[in-house]
Amino acid sequence: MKPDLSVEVGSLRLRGPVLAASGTFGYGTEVPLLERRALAGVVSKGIFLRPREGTPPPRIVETPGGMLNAIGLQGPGVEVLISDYAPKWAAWDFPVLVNINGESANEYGELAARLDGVPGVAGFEINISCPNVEQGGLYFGNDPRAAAAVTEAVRRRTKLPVWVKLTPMVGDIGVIARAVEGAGADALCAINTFVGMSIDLSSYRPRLSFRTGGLSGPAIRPLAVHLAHQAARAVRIPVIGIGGIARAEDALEFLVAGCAAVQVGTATFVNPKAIEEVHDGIAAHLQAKGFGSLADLPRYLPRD
Amino acid sequence: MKPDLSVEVGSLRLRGPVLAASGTFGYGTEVPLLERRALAGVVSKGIFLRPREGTPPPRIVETPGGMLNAIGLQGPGVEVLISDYAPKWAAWDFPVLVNINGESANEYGELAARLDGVPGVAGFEINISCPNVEQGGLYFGNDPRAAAAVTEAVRRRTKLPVWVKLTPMVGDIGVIARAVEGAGADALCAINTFVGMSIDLSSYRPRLSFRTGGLSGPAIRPLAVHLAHQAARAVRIPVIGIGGIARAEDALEFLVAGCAAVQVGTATFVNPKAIEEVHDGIAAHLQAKGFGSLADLPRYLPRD
Amino acid sequence: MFLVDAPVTGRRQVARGMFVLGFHAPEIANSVRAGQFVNIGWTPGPLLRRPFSVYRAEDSHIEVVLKAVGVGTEQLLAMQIGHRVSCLGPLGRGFEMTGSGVVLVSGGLGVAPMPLAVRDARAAGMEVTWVHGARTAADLCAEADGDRVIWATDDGSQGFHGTAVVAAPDADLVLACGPNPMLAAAAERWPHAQVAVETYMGCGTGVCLGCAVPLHRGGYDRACTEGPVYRAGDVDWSALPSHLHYAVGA
Amino acid sequence: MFLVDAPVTGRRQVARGMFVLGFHAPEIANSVRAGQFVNIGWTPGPLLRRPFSVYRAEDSHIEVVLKAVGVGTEQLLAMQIGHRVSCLGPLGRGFEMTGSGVVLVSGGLGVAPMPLAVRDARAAGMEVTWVHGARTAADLCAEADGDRVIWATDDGSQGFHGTAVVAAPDADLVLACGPNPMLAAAAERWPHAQVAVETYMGCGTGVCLGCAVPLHRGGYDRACTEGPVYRAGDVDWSALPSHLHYAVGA
Ligand SMILES: Cc1cc2nc3c(=O)[nH]c(=O)nc-3n(C[C@H](O)[C@H](O)[C@H](O)COP(=O)(O)OP(=O)(O)OC[C@H]3O[C@@H](n4cnc5c(N)ncnc54)[C@H](O)[C@@H]3O)c2cc1C
Ligand SMILES: Cc1cc2nc3c(=O)[nH]c(=O)nc-3n(C[C@H](O)[C@H](O)[C@H](O)COP(=O)(O)OP(=O)(O)OC[C@H]3O[C@@H](n4cnc5c(N)ncnc54)[C@H](O)[C@@H]3O)c2cc1C
Ligand SMILES: Cc1cc2nc3c(=O)[nH]c(=O)nc-3n(C[C@H](O)[C@H](O)[C@H](O)COP(=O)(O)O)c2cc1C
Ligand SMILES: Cc1cc2nc3c(=O)[nH]c(=O)nc-3n(C[C@H](O)[C@H](O)[C@H](O)COP(=O)(O)O)c2cc1C
Ligand code: FES
Ligand code: FES
Repeated sequence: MKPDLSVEVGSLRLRGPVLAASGTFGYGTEVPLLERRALAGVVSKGIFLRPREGTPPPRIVETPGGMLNAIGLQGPGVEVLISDYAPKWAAWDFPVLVNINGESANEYGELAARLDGVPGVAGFEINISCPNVEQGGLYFGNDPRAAAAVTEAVRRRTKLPVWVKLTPMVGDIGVIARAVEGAGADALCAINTFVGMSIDLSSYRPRLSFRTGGLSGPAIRPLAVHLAHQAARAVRIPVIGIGGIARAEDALEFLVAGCAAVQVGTATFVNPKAIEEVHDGIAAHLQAKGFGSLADLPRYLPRD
Repeated sequence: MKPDLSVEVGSLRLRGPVLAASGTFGYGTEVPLLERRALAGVVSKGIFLRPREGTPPPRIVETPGGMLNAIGLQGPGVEVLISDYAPKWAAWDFPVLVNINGESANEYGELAARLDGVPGVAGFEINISCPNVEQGGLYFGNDPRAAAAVTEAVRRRTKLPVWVKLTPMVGDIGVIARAVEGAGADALCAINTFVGMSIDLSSYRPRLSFRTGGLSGPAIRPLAVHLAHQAARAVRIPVIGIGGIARAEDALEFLVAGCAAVQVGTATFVNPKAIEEVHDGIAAHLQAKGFGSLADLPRYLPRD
Repeated sequence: MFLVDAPVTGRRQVARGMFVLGFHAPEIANSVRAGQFVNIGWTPGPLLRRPFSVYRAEDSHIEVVLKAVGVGTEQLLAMQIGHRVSCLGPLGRGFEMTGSGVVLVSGGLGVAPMPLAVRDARAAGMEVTWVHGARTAADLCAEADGDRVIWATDDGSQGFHGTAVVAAPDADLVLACGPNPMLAAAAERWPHAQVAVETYMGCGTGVCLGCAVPLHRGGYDRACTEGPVYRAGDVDWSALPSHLHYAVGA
Repeated sequence: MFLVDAPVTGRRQVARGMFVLGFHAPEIANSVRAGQFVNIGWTPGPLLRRPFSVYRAEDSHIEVVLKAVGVGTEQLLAMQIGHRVSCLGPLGRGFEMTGSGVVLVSGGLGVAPMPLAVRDARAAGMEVTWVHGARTAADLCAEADGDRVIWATDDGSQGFHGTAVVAAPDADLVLACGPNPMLAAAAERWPHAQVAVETYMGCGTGVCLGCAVPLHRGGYDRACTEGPVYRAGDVDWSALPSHLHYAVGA
């Protein structure tokens, strides 16, 4: 008997617990080798209302067990997303959520309104690691009021699922988690990349043209498990774990730590079949332990 | 001509830029293989006023490119430090700073007062990643007022150099850095470990008995370089870079990013000669580039 | 695109510090075109795969040419016969062969895509001139080939005293590969040349946007998908990092 | 303590899945005592070194015995002859040999320190009884040795039907090694036995305090420095993780 791997994330029923993370799977049309049966859903590359060129190269640097990226949210803007990609998504048998970005709460709201009802758009993942121009270049993600304001602005404009993707660059992730839960988020995604820097010793300047970049990959996994766990302890809505997942065991750590589902990012670059292998490995683990469904997996989630 | 590697950190003149990090070099008496000429100084294992047993095993877990530790600041207490270790330090040709810990600002102050004037104690490194019992289990390190209060409490009780070791688990390290600079710190050490978690899939519980641990090692280096750089941009006092340094190139990244010196931690476990190799490699780099002294190394430290 | 578990089948030296590695990778060998690349990963090894142009493809084997310039290339060159790597490819768009003759211009490790270019050009009935330059005679790849071969060295120790770009004759179709500054020079002389560009890569498959190539028309293309072969005049060379290693010894 | 760049010199199988690896490490071979260990690291490989008891030491060679239980042991067992590792040792305090006879009690991979114990006991003129237990006959290490050898298997497929601890005779000096639960059982029967304990280790040299062994008198000792050999009755076995791999197959 194959174990039942389906999960419910708010009102969204997913056929499995493994999604593709934003920015690591393009618009879902690029990666050809993956067996899509294992894919529970895709979060699209982050999009703004308007097209964005992104940052000059170099945009990535390898680091021990990880990589820094500074892509600068390059993208074609919402209209091209609607005309070129959403129609394809509408034909797929798994949901595509759009990772939305803005420089003000209002921009996030407008983006959600424009995409609401577009066939193929199954929901939103709010990226609050974007520079908050309203508040002078801080991040929405490390101010509970700003994070809540963005969430509300989106919530008001759509009935679709609204997920909020948290940044790890905070003193206490629980505070932000509760703030966006209160503002109407259906689920939390934890976590986005950590800010890092790498210096080139021939030019004595940062290797990335943007100076800093976001660290992803196995290096951050223990930090991500902890933050996802802290978020899950802080709220009642589901938490989707992200950060350094490359194998089923990694995903299971997040699930046991209290996550409802996971996203796989950087591992896809290394292994185009990573999502499939994670999915199948979770099934194998459940089967080996005699669990009939993912719901039977023991969770470690003390609520103290 | 050998380049001049000596540095000044506040009033303390060091014969080189590479120190041993707290908790990774014991009390300086244990590691036999290192050629000590390369050692600019040692920061002792963290100490409290009273002896502490530490946490039950398992205390460490390996992670990709890093390790989690939860030692629980095991130590003999300040009186044994004074009777058993300080006398040895007094005979060495490099300074030993004591990493001090407490559960209240007052405890830190008392510890400094007790150690002030003890031969062999060259200064203090305040560890503000300790649970702040006064404020209900938060950390001193992520509250600028608490961090400043601890710094002041120590500053008032000693004329010896006072370094403050910052935690990375903050929203904005610059705020804490400025707060402790204002409170009289002579230098900042950036950074201590990141909090992480790892789950054991046979017991479905955390692998560490303490549940969470501090992540160190190469995995965190890009994050540490960024945080040390941010701290260096925020203050005028010297910053000592820490986090994932294993080779001279790693140390040079911190130095270029604005640090006056560095500490090597986890790498010592892997390679008992790490400090020596880092020191010699920095010298070789300066020589290859034709720099007569470390002061000639270009720095990347925009103060915008 | 195939994901092949490929054992190392051979290794030979072709210039000072420059080696050719062979791999058993039938699906890739059968489908690769000149200018395309493979992305190679292995465990234990670095996190990211490493991109290499396919140097040759015969029967079920492919070859790549490389020097040890960092952790990844060092580990690859230390591998023994039989050691397995994961080989993803063929990736990217290769050269387009049109016309009756072609001039190949390669600097240093820029030889990499050229043997396949010779093969594809010959299959298209074209006449091939290959101009190969390097720092000194010892750095020239011994395997340059074609109806006509022109050597160039920076120090004049063999052939033309100067760069391959200066040594090359004009032609309708010019294909070039080498350090980015050399390609920038090629772009000046032959805006229509097809050049194989190098960038840092995250995925090699078009999803990460890490491999941005700045274009004169504004914006960026993906070297792994729209490239790595570009019309030389389309690339904004000044905005491309010029220090990448592919170039070493050119 | 020495830091030796040690090439793999040999490999042989001694039980189902259990292998002995040899290394050229003269300084360590000349100074190691029974119960001491080496901490082995290599690149590319995991970050931390891996601790292994020294199994044998002869001339300039040392041997360790292991099974593949994780990334590190898998990589070690996949190494070819000549591959170099970094070997730090000898580390820790070994067994103390006193009296006229000794009983060695080993479960599964707990054979590891015993061949050296036989050597040291014989050098001290002692009579040696070695009781070796494992799950089944196939899991018994073929190289158990001594004036008297007693076999024990959980399934009774060879020798005594039961554990090595139960199969062993009493003696003034008992040295035991195996899974922590087996050592706990040994401690019940022989509080004075000397047992080699396993813990996760950060450094192996006494600086990290990662290898804490809980003691009945309160507090913790460092397995790498005060241990790994302890008086069985001194250890608070209930507070020591019982699932470590060293034990696999016991
Ligand atoms: C399409 C393409 C084809 C290539 N073909 C060849 C070839 O045929 N032969 C050859 O020798 N080299 C080729 N290169 C360059 C080769 O990929 C790099 O030399 C190699 O990645 C260096 O890896 P390393 O670990 O040794 O160096 P490190 O400097 O340790 O690598 C660190 C990181 O930087 C990246 N990197 C370093 N140098 C380069 C570079 N020059 N280009 C792209 N990424 C780099 C690595 O991929 C890695 O992510 C090609 C690059 C590209 C993009
Ligand atoms: C003093 C001492 C002597 C030992 N002697 C032997 C021996 O002779 N033969 C042998 O096969 N094994 C021995 N072990 C156990 C051996 O060190 C582990 O099996 C090995 O570290 C596992 O590494 P891995 O990468 O394969 O496993 P992984 O599980 O992938 O390792 C992950 C981490 O856990 C640690 N770890 C995992 N299992 C153990 C364990 N049982 N004990 C300590 N740390 C562990 C690793 O060192 C590493 O840090 C000894 C351990 C100690 C402390
Ligand atoms: C190249 C790259 C681009 C990314 N782009 C986005 C993005 O557009 N929006 C977003 O919310 N996260 C983005 N991320 C973050 C990932 O979705 C994910 O949160 C992070 O990489 C950690 O997961 P991983 O370790 O599995 O990669 C990006 C990550 C990478 C590596
Ligand atoms: C086992 C261990 C024990 C540590 N103990 C202390 C300590 O007592 N006090 C302290 O301030 N930092 C302590 N640290 C943190 C280190 O000093 C250092 O800040 C951190 O490990 C990052 O550097 P690294 O990556 O070079 O190890 C400890 C780290 C480790 C790994
Ligand atoms: S390398 Fe990822 S898009 Fe080109
Ligand atoms: S392993 Fe570090 S003190 Fe024992």
